[in-house]
Amino acid sequence: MNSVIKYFTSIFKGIRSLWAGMRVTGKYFVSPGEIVTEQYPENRATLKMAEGFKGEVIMPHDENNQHHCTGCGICELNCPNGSIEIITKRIPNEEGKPERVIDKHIYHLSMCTFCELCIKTCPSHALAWGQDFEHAVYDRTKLTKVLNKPGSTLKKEGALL
Amino acid sequence: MSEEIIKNIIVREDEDYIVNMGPQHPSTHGVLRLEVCLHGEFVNYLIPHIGYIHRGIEKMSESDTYKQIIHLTDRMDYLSAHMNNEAVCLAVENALGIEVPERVKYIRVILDELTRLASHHLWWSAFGMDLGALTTFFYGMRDREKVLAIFEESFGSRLLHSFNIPGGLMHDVHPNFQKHTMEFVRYFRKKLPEYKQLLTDNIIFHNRTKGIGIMPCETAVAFGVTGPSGRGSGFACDVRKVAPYGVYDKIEFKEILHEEGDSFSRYLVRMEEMEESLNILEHVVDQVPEGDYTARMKPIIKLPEGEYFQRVETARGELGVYIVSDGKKYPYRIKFRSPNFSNLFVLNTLAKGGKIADLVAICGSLDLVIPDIDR
Amino acid sequence: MLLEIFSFSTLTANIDKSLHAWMAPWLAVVTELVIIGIVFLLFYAVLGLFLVYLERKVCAIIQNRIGPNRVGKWGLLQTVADFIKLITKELIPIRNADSFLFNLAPFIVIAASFMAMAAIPFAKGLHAIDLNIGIFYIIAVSSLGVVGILIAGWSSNSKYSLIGAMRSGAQIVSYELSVGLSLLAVVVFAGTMQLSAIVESQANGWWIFKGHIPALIAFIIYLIASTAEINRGPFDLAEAESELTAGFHTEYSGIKFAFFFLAEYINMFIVAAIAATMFFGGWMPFHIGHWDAFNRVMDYIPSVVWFFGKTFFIIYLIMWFKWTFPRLRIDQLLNLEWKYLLPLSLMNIVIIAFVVLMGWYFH
Amino acid sequence: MTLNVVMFYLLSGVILTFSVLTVTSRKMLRAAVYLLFVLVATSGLYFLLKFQFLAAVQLTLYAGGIVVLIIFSILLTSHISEKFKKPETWKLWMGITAFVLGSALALWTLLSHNFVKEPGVKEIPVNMHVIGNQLLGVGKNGFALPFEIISLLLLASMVAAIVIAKKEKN
Repeated sequence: MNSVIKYFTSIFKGIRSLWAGMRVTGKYFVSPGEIVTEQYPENRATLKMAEGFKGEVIMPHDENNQHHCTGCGICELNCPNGSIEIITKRIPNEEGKPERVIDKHIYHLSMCTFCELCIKTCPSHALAWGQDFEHAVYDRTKLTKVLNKPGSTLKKEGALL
Repeated sequence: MSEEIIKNIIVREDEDYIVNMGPQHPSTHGVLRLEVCLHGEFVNYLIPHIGYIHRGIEKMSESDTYKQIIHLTDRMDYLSAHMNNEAVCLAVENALGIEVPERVKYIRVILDELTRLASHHLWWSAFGMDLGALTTFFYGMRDREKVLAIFEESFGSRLLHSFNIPGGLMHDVHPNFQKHTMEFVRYFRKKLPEYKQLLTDNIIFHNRTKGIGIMPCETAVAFGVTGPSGRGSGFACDVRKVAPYGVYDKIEFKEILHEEGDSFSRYLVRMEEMEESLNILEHVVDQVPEGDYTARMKPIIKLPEGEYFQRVETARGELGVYIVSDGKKYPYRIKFRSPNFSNLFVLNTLAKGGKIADLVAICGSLDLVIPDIDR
Repeated sequence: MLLEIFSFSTLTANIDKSLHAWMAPWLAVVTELVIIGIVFLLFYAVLGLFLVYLERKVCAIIQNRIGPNRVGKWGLLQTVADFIKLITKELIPIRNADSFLFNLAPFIVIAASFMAMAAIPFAKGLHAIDLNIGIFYIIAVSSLGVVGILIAGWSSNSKYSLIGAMRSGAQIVSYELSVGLSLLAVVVFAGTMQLSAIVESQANGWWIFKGHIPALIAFIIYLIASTAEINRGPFDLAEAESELTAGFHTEYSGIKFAFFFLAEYINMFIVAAIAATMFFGGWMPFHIGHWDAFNRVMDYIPSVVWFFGKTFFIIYLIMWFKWTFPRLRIDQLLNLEWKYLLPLSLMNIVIIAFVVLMGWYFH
Repeated sequence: MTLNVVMFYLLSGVILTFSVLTVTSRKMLRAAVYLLFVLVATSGLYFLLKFQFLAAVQLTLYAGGIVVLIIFSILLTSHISEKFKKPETWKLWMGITAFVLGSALALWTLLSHNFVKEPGVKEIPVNMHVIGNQLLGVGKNGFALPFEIISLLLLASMVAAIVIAKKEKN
């Protein structure tokens, strides 16, 4: 007799536990307001990445097309993957002496692991995080970027950007 | 004693019915290959074949500075990225004898627990999916998203946020960090009962996990199974308790232990750990002191000659970092004792004699992250 | 009384008459057969596509997602796009597979579901063949589908497929008993196996209400057992993706895979349609005893709406199961059948026989 | 020629073709599938005769039950690469002799029988009450005794199967 009671109670317990689970899913079925999906390309206008989002490394330029990069090469040294290459050139300054300035700050986005060491260690705070995250391209050479804009010059003094 | 437990001789025969689970298989959660010998539905033996995503992190670390190692340790157990980083940071800090600011210690603890929660969310999702309850996956991911949003706001990335650096943090956390963490704690306290109704109390789930893959405490000790998997067998191995680091010695929290050692008790340990993490978070969030986010460090860190070891509790168990330094700016040798490596090799002992479906349940309950095995 | 305005029998009779008017009798019969075949094929395809869409939407909402929403309004054309993709995909030949059986298997599965579909009464007067052993016929032909699954698993020459097929065989052979016994409950109540007669017998109330507790038990057992019989979650062991990747159809691709996929969904419809017909009165509107005014109001809703409404309600139940529960293990699956469902349904049959004998049901 | 006659010849053709294929196929599972076709076509013949109950029984028992079991046991025991060996010559000749003798006997019986031409096939409605009463009846046309004997036989064979399976394990 005992085992018979046990048999039937086990059935009812089982059904009750199953019903508890079905209540959870059923609740979500009747409340479509809980939907959390983000419809990505459509919500581009409203999609705002968090400030400091690590999209890519950029070099901020001001309105006079000037940046802070002195071409010291510390970021290149600190990068663990070799995704930064600094090419410098020597041009004469006002006094006529040749001075080393940045020619090309090459950044290989394809190799970057977003560790933030270049930005962190830059003594003149010339680098920053860009918010752009749509990096997909058809040709991988397009992922190699030159961070300083053509014709840009070094901003000698002034507040940080 | 333990040698006897570990010893398992596998005799391969020609007529064995071998099924290769993996390297691409839904239930191995990554590129792990299990060579499973079946007898009907039963598993005779299984041999794990690892190394499909070996990236040589230990070797690469030998040519990286201590700051640069951080971005590699992120990628070992990517679900406990923060704890992995912390292990290296603590090792370096202890070697240099640096005292990090209190604020850093507290924030590290908060991040530890948030990462643990995110990791357990993913484990819960995937475990349910392994057992065929596909909806759990989306509920777990939904809640994990909230943690990742907190990460993204403060560190700029969601998964691999190389945020710890030797000496402190990369930069200060977002002003809303504490507020959003508390919001998440309140939110998740409401969702946790649903987890219980949906899976924990489910009769089918009980049948699938109770008494499956029983790992006695001796086996856990012999194989070095740590973390929630070990604590499910009653092996008190929580590094946060055994060898506290950060401010864990100042916080009151329970070490979750279950004695049964089956898949269900491993499951329960993780579920209760989630609750305990919420308790810790509630306790700690308001106590974060103001102050500096990093100690003063030299630009180039050189460890004095010697050997250094530091262990931390990741979401999956005990991670040990062993650094040999010859006084240069690169480590001479660095070795990681990764929890998943030990946790994987108990699989044959547990799954032997069970069914294929049990193998999947056991594999899920051990919560393996394959990149951590291969490193 | 049922209103005649919604009956399909006048329409079919008119078509029959006009065909016979300008054709030889045998040609008329052949033409009718062709028309019925085309109608069924179209229905089959549209239904299959719609059910796949429905499943994806239902599970999406349960899982806090939106589901398909890109192709067409609300993603309605998503499954059409999927279908086009599937028929243009390469059919991968498997080395060392028994190609004859490998290619035959999807057709057996789909033919079985086709044959079962033929005997379902969709609405008043919309009934392809009204066999006087209707329900028995459906059980008989739907049991043929398992042959397709078995030979699909064996002929693929893949270990995952073979294990999936063996599981499926054990599962279907054992759950057929419970399905049969729970349907027998209604047969005992109605005293006939003819589907049209069973539907008519529910004109004053559906069996699930008239037969109260025993009918409810039979319905629950039928729901569980038939879910297992069509290999759906939580009984989808034959294709348990976390264990066997895709079970018996691991090696299939393109349109052959689509056949299995389609047959699975059509089987779900058939199972739900049978449940609706047997327990919920099929196309019979909701009637209560002798409340004639109420019954007349109910009659204004067309019978097709009633039939599909009930069927989709049961389909929703089956989907709700699938997206809530974890999967059973093979031995637990057999335990459930042999230790729980079968004894319970046997007991239930005895109780029902007693209830019918004593007249303790509403009639 | 009415449609029924066309259907009859079609089904008979299917039965004959697949019967031959069943015994000549050298792959075991293929033979089983051919057998399935034969059985399904046979039930088609019953449907043609409007013996619907019998047809459904044929489908359930033979096609759905027995063939599934046969296929199931083939799945468990044989591998896809296995093939039957070609029969030896003397066996082949013995088989052919048996076939000729058997079909001669069947033909002789058929031809010597005096068939009565019926005007048409009437559908016999299946009455559930009659079926139920007959299955459990003990009087004339009652099936209670055969039913019980068959179940005993099945029980015996089941026990035997279990014993055989147990032995192999030890």
